[in-house]
Amino acid sequence: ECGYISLPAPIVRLGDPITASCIINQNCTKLGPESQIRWKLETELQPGGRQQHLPNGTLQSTITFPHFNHSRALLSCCLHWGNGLQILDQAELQAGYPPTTPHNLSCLLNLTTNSLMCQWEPGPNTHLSTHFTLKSFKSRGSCQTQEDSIPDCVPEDGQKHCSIPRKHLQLYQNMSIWVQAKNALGTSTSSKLCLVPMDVVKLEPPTLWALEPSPEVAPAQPGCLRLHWETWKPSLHIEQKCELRHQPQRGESSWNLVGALPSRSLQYELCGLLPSTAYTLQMRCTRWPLPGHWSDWSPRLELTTAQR
Amino acid sequence: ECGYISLPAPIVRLGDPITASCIINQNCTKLGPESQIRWKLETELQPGGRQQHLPNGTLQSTITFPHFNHSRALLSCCLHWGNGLQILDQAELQAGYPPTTPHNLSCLLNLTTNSLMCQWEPGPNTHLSTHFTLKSFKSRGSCQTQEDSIPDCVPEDGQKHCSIPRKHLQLYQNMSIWVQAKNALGTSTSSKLCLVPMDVVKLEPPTLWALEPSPEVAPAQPGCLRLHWETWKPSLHIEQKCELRHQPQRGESSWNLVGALPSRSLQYELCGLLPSTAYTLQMRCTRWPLPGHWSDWSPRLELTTAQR
Amino acid sequence: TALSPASSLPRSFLLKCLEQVRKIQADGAELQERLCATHKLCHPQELVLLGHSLGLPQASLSSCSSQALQLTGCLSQLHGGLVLYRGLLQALAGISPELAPTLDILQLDVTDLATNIWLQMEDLRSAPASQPTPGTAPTFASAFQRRAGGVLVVSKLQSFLELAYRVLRYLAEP
Repeated sequence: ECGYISLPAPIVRLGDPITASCIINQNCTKLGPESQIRWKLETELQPGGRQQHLPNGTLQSTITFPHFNHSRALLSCCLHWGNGLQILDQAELQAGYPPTTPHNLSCLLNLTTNSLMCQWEPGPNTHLSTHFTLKSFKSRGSCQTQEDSIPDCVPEDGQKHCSIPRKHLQLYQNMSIWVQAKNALGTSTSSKLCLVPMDVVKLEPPTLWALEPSPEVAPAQPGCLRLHWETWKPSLHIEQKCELRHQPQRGESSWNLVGALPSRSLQYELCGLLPSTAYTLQMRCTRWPLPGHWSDWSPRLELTTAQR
Repeated sequence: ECGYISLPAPIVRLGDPITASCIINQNCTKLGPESQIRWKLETELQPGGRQQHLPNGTLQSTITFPHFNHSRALLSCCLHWGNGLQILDQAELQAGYPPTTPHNLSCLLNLTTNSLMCQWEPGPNTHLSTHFTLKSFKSRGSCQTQEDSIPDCVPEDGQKHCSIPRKHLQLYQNMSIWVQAKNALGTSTSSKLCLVPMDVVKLEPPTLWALEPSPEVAPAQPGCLRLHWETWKPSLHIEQKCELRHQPQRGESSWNLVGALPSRSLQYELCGLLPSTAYTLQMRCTRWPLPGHWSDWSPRLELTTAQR
Repeated sequence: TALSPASSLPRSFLLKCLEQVRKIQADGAELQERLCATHKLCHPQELVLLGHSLGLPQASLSSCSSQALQLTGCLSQLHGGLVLYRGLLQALAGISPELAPTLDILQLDVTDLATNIWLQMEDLRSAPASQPTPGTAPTFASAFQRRAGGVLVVSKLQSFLELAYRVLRYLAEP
């Protein structure tokens, strides 16, 4: 090799010093006292290389950047030769920060994909390639002891969420979950969650319909609306309670809430409303009495109450 | 095993006869003279099973469907037992046609994906799972002899086209290409194409612009338009000729064609048009003098000629 | 097929070769642009010393000079040069993930042109019994050397193609 750059550490903390040496062999070219090693950062010539002729005839230059504040820069070792500079080697210098602790880790059990989807906030940019891994194990009680291991969940590049597939889950047993962030300058670990997958189930909203008047269904009284609803099909096996909210479409009145409704109703009459007024209604449900997350509110249903 | 169906041929031509036998072992149940094997096709009991007690104590029934015209049906072998029927084995019967010869095989070299895309027409539905494979080999002269083989190109399920990637192609040498169709009842092969990939290149349309009047470019004469165009960038290395077509936007006049234009023009004046009239212009190009396919027409350019 | 007066070569063969040379030049230019943009290796003159230590061979087109054009010798040198450069390009494998696709296409196009010329030599009964071997490829000891080698190899290839283009243009003159 003609010449090569050696770097004790190619990646340092932003603002820390970084030192590089370049060694040029005799077999590369006739090295005389006038031979001069020059350094370039990207395309800029850099002053300050300390050069010395070593006993074995090689030429060495060492340069230190006291406060290196480029997240990424190309360092070239060059030699004056003829009337120009010859590039003999290049090295990529990087600077950044060790990963901060990932936070706001939260998980939801998705019954459509049958997977536990966890997401987190990575913290400030480290300027370095940082890999996140969702780690977990099955446990009993309060997650103190590991029962069975679960394979690491590696998110797609740059994503801040990962989904643990159903085959690695025991839906009704405790599991400990945390996120590990790793880059060239260090590793950090989020605080641990201890949860039962089924207790963080998030349901899809129920479906809410108006009950059209028919031979079996008498038309609603003035100031009342006739409704029926059904929970999301994949959650039929889950005992749930639901909430209904309604507000007149016009004006600024806030939502009125009707709580603790059953997860399914063939016929429900909502009264105490203003007659011949257009209302917007929405419904959501949650697993109950066992724990779970509220679903989002269902799409808006717009109905008008009968005249007096 | 209690009982099992044996089928000489589970797949026959539509309308052909199909025969099945069912053999029931003694260890399945106490087989008396009154034991009766019954056949079901899907859910329909089928008359006509010929039953016999074999010397080794097993019971066998054979049924033949003279003209089987279901593309797919489930055959069940049952035994009267207690006051109902016991299902002992099932077999899937299929009927259809051998593949007809794939036809209208044509290929285009796509310079964007750098691949040779061939498409064909499969012929009538065979009612059977039929696999198409695009086969080819490199050759010299008129494709009589095979020089180098090329891996089979297997289209995505149900697709009637396949793309041979650049790394398997020699763009300037002959290759022989054909399609093979195969199902349980037979194989058929299309007629063979002998082509040079580059000679079936299909270019993307050129880009056509109006030349805005500027200090260097005098405004166009009445009844003239100033244009310039550029061929599609990935085809800059290909010698081409282009065609321009134009027609007044109003009225029913057909397209006027200006042929044999160069593949690139910084400044072109199109005259002989009606003054102060709105025109629609389009351009297309083809590899020339070497063979190739015409590109599609470029998007429409709408310009109005100067007043007299 | 119509022969070009300046040579006993089919005109379509020469037009195809000219098209292929233009394509390879375009591929090469793209690789040079990316090596400059991504790795700041923009001038082959800055890598002469490294080139000496890598010992990159050079292809000659002496039989193609306008003063002493010797057709079969010229075709053979064209083919030999392309085989040499294909070998050098193959030695650059692993240059970098971003450059790999461009390098692959460049290699395929160089191979296609070499094959085109070889088959024409066979048609002219001027092809030797066996194809020339690319010779020992240089070893690149680091990613930097592969990239610097890429700049040097492509710049030599471009010069080679410049000469080749002139010869083919002359041969294709009606």
